[in-house]
Amino acid sequence: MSKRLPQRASEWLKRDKPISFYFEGQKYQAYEGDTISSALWAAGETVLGRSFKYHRPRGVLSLANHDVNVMLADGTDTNMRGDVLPVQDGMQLTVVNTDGGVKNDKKRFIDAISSILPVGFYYKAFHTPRSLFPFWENIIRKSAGLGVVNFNYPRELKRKLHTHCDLLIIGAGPTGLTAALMAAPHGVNIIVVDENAQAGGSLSYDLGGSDESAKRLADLLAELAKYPNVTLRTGAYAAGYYTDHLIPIVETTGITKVRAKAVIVASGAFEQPPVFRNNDLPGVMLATAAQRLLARYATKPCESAVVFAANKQGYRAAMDLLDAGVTVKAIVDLRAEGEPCSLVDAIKSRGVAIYNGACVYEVLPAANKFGVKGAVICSYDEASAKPLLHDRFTLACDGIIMSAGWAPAAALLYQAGTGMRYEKSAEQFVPAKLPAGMFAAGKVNGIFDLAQRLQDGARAASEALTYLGKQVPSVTVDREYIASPSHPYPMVEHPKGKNFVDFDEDISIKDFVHAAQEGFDNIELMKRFTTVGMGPSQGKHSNMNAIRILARIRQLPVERIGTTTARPFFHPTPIGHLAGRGLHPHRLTTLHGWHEAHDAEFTDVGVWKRPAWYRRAGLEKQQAIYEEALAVRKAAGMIDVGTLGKLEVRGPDAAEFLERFYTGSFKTQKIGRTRYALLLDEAGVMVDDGIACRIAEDYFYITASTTNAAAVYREMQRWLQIWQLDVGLVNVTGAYGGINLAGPAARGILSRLTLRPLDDASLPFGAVCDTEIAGVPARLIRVGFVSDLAFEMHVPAGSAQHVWNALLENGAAEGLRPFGTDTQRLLRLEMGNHLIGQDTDGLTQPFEAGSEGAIQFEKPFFIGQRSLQIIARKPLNKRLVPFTLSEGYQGETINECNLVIGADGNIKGRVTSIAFSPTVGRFIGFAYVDPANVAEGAAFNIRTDSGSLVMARVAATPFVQLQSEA
Amino acid sequence: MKLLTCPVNGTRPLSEFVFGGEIRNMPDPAQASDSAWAAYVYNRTGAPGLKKEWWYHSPSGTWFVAERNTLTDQVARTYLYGQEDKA
Amino acid sequence: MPLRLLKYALSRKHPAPRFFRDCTEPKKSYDAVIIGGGGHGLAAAYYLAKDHGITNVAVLEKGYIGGGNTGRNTTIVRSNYLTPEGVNFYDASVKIYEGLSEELDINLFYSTRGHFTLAHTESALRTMRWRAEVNKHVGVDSYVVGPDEISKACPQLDISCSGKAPIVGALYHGPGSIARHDAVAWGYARGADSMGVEIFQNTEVTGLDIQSGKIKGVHTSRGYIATNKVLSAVAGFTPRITNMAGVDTPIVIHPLQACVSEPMKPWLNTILVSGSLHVYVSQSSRGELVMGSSLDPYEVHSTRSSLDFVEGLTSHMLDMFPFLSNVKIVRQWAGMADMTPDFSPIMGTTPVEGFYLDAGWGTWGFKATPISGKTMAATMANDQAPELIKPFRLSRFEDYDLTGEKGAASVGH
Amino acid sequence: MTFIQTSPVSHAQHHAYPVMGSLNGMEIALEFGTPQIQQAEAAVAGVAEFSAFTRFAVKGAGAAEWLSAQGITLPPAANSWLMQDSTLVLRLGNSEYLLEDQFVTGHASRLAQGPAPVGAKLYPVARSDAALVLSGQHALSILAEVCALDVAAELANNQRLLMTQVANISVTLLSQTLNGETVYRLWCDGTYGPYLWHELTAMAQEFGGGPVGLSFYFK
Repeated sequence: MSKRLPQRASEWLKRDKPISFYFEGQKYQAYEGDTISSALWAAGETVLGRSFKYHRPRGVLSLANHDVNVMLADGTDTNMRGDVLPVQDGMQLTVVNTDGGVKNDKKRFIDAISSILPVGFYYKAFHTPRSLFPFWENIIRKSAGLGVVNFNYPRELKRKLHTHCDLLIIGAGPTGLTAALMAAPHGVNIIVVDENAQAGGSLSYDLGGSDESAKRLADLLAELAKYPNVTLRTGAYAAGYYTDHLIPIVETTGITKVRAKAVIVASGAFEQPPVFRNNDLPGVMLATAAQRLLARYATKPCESAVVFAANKQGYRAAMDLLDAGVTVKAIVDLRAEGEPCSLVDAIKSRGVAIYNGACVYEVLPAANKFGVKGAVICSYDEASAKPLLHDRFTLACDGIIMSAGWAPAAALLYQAGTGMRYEKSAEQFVPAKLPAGMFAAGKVNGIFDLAQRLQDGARAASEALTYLGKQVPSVTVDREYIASPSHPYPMVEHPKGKNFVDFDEDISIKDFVHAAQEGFDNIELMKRFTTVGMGPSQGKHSNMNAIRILARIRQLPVERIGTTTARPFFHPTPIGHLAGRGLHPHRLTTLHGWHEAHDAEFTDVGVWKRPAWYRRAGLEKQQAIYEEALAVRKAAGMIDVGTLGKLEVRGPDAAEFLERFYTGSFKTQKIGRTRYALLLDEAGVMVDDGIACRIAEDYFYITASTTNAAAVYREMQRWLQIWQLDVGLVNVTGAYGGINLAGPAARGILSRLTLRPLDDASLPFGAVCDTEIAGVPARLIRVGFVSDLAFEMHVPAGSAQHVWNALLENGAAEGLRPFGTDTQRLLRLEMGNHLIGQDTDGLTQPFEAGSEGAIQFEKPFFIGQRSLQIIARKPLNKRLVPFTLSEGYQGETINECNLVIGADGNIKGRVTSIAFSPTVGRFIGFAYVDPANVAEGAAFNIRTDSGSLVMARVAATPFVQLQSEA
Repeated sequence: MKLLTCPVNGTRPLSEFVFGGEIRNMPDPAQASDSAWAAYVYNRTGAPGLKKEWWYHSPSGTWFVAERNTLTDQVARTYLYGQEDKA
Repeated sequence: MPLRLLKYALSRKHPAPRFFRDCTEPKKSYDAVIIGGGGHGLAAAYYLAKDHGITNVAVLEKGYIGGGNTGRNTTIVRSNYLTPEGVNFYDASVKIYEGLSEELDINLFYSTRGHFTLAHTESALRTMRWRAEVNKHVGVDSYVVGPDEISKACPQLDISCSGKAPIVGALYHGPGSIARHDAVAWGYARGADSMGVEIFQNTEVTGLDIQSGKIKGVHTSRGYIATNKVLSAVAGFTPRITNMAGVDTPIVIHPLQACVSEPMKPWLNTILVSGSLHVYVSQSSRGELVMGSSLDPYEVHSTRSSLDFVEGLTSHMLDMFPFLSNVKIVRQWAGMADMTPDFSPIMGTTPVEGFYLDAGWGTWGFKATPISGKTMAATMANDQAPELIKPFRLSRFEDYDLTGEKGAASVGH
Repeated sequence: MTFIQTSPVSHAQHHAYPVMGSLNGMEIALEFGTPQIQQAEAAVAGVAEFSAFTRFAVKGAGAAEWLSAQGITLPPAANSWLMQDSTLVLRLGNSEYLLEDQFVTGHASRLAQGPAPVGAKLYPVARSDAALVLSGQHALSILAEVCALDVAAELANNQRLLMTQVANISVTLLSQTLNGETVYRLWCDGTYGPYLWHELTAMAQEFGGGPVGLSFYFK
């Protein structure tokens, strides 16, 4: 039966835009502006979902984004919240987590056996015998969870924007709008956000039988529209509070990260359900939900209602029900005193009976628990919180409208570090000590009377403006309550239970009692044991009642119980929104395009992309690498080393600086020569290495490894601050390209591109000079990392391509080929050079790596020196050695990280590098071994993947025979 | 995200900075005992409180000192190393 | 329906008796005092009573039991570490965990899922191989697998990670499990309590009474307690306690954050970790995705959440699982990780006689809960650390003899 | 010079088949479409590359004195800039200076071609910037996505510059008037250039804008 009312002034529906959709296979009509739940309710549907644990039928509870029992799937998406999601034309909706549909859910039997599933039952069963747990676990996992994830759901791009404002106001209800209006004339930049589709908050639904709210809202919005410095964003929720007033605002389209100078939280309060048997049946709903249905969606909550109230809101809702033509059978007021406000007479005059000091003892379910058929009413003793059954009677009705109190929507205040106190006169937690720049107003501040809320909004605006440095008069608010907006203990016990506190998790009063009796009588323990507040609504309708129950159990005041910690997010927030674009920065050398065009296989080296090797038609990876390596050994090869760190150290104290920073000696270094530069940390661990080129007396040019360059430069800067030497540091890593040309033909090729003599006398190993190559100003370094004859050229990054091309052209005849990092690894291994990061790890010190030669112990100071002095006196645990496998080894492949096993069966070390060298004709590598066994020719055992032992022998380096020039 | 004020570039989100740890005074390597030196290398003032720390503003390459309470995460002041008096 | 549950339900004895007594009045003295009512402290109390017959023990908890990192971790249990010392230690923990539900008679939902540490580069894969070799040596089930085997175990995973960081392999660790973290603390609390251990919640230690280098007692918010043995098992609060003892340590506190999604039907059956993408994820028995990332980059003694953490994590989650765009994050939280320079714990005796340290648990404390309890109980009972935890002694730093779990973490190119 | 330099960004531009041309010895994208298309895209959201302009940079406590001696007018405050003749003079932090000639000639070319700077606490800085221009009505929206700062407010004093992060990389950012329009100039390390170009143009294209050639600004 349709519950849709004729058009109402307050409604959000677009009557001229009818739409249709499907729910559980049935077709329904709705209007644009409906939510899924409002459309179904208007169509007379009551069973909108099933509860998570007991599979009880559920309908509308709050219509405020915590009706988490109404979760839907549309074939693409799942866990869609019916109470707030706009219904769209053509939607095909089904309810999640049912077995056989929402009406015929086969799992509904669980409700009948709920008594054998007491709180925490799963801790007490299924674990013995151990072997059966996987069986039970499988069943438990399948029955848990809500919707089924769609593995084909498209990856959505949601933009995340930063924005900044002077004042962010959260909540566009009467309080927030008033605050905005008060602040607007003072020239501050204001953003107002509200999660609802339209602004107004309670003004948009809490009519209380008059059109005053609507008029006030229209006035406020009209006034506010005059200020260009105010932005009002609806359909936008504040998802959390983060340090220094960073608040992400979530909308369908994306996230706006607002950095505000001041924040007014006017987020209102969540209405809390009174707790009584069957308070979860479809047709039992919060007063504000009924009002939302009536005002926004022109839909009757029911035809014939019993209002179960303990505050004024119930009476206001009764007025709205009456105005909409709903029969109000009675108002059942938990309070012996009843309601003091003037609405009482108006309601009585319309023939509604009011029972004070009474309760709804239980709700009588309609067939299949699909709705309500009546309410059992009896007297209630407020002091003992006991129903008095002697005078009970039944009223037939199809709806229970309940209103017993509130919990502040204070999540963001808590997250910001607000100290809260329990305001007894309002029976509510309210802010006591707010962090700088945070302000709270309205219901969240414990103020409910509309006139007082408006005042409170003005007060918060005045305080925020003062905080922002504006001169404004202060505003005071009288916090007065004719009656408390919240009841201190709106619970009605029932021997048969099913008086629900947490609708997400189907937790009723007895569960709390049992949990407390088992020792979980601290609010946090109780939460964890009962799972109260851990469901998708995160306790929005349950935490406050749980606290009240625990306080009663422990006979403590509510404030002694405290609250559980509020954490982001205020509402569950989609991963796609939070992820945004997902930026992954990477660096490329200017040769990258060439590498791509020549079939390079790239590898990530830190933030860089580097060619690992180049594909060649008909060649497997390993073969391609061998060919690249053989080219270097037999003719020439070249590699893009533009990614190397390039650091300039200049000034009168440059050599002194390097002596302290690196392990070697640099004061004696000659201009035009290079030296090995090894960097340790203060614990003596090897961090990085490179070469230091002395360009002038006061000018060194240093290379650092690709991955460590930024960190090495940063450390140089920091130590320079401490040492205060007369040095200037320049990081030119990106400014220069780098090319390493290696192999016997290298000199010949290069000599055709430069006038600089390249012979051993003019440019010996370890020499550096500035010259021109192919017309490009270049720094030329004679290096030996991958080959005994190699030239490293550093040229302006924009010219690297020109030099690369020139080398290729000139070297084509000799067989010059490019090679990548995989080949470079093999080549340096053949040369007997270890690699920091590959042959060392995060704790390797130079004695283990055999790098003592790079250390000038006699210097007055270098980083790590004092630690090395200590380490030097300790026995060495392992030592890196070069090794070979026997000639013609054909056995199982030895892999890097295979272990070196001693005669005692213990681990002595591991293989850090191994490769078959086509030049040497056997397997060569580096391994950590027992330091007592490092002499050339000493044998040790390596254990293969399959567990067999293979003998290796310590070898001399370089592995390759140094070759004369081709 | 937390904001931090670089003495040269102004107030920026934390993502622009690299944390350099507590500023610790190095004992004289020539004088310090092995255990005193090891304590300098490894031990830290782990308890919460106001500490002087190294922070680095990446886009400009600026090291500076922040006096920060590690319990409340409140920064009392920032200044360039050696310019404490001018802060 | 298991018989046990029926019996339990029908016994009408439920609710069951209290898990542990509500102690509020400490005695004047105890044979041992344990600071910290998390999993570690409670396990130590349990094993002190069970293995060593020392039952005159007080556990002092500043808040509520299991309220620290025990209740804030992502519940992963594994032993695929890098050093033989680490693998041995965590393997002993896994072995106790496997029978712990039965021993403590509480269902810990100890769920063995298999654990993949994903490698996106060849160099990362080398570290996986290193760990696999050491694990095999010690007898722990770990081996390197290729992308096909990962896909077989988790067909929903985009092996290319949206083209941004293709997975080249993984370290597979069969025993990798998840468990219901709170229940571990509750189970140990009940076990310890039943043997006479007294657990004091809302009881803060305000000072240590140390005379002539020996511990004599502790000052608490419930008065002075005399004792000759004090264990500090307070994870993120360790520096505050060691400060009271005048014991210097390398421990620095960094927050470690995590978050959880809405529940959904089970689809992720394995535990996945990607070091490069800073993601670890599993699906709980409730159906939520439980996700964590790397440590916060600077020291803070706070459990605040940050937005950049969840932004980074979700971005990488989408790279791995592009279909999760509209799955929602319900809650984020944080713990305070007590980090050490070598990523190994600090366990055993200290320069103060009778003051024992169980600390440096960084991001790996939950998985060690049973074995740390057992070995620290032995340390307290014998005033000497058992062999298993000697590699984790505090003095290793002074000795430059680190136990390098960090070796794996910082291997670059 | 007898060779053509590669722009650091060129790798990210090839797929759009721009009309290339040479400026100051560097090959640079001149046009990504007809003048009408360029005009329209630049007005909505345009990304252009100015890397080919000559730059000259020095740093150190002695830099200011030396530059003054070379006739350069220095921005008085840290992190600010000025235009001297047709050369942008940027003061990066306290004691680092970057000069960029707008188009072909200017003080940067003059100093670059002169003798290397010599002096106490004076250090030349070799640079290879990717220099980009972001224009159009959505430029600030794009910056709002990639930069955490309130760019419009921070650059309200239009002689200020920002050393900050854009799309998670370090950049120098300022706003300038070109062809009568306010545009945002970005300089980043050239090796990040292809990445930044790719991300910014992708965002511009979402608004209906796109890459814009140099000739749009210098006809």
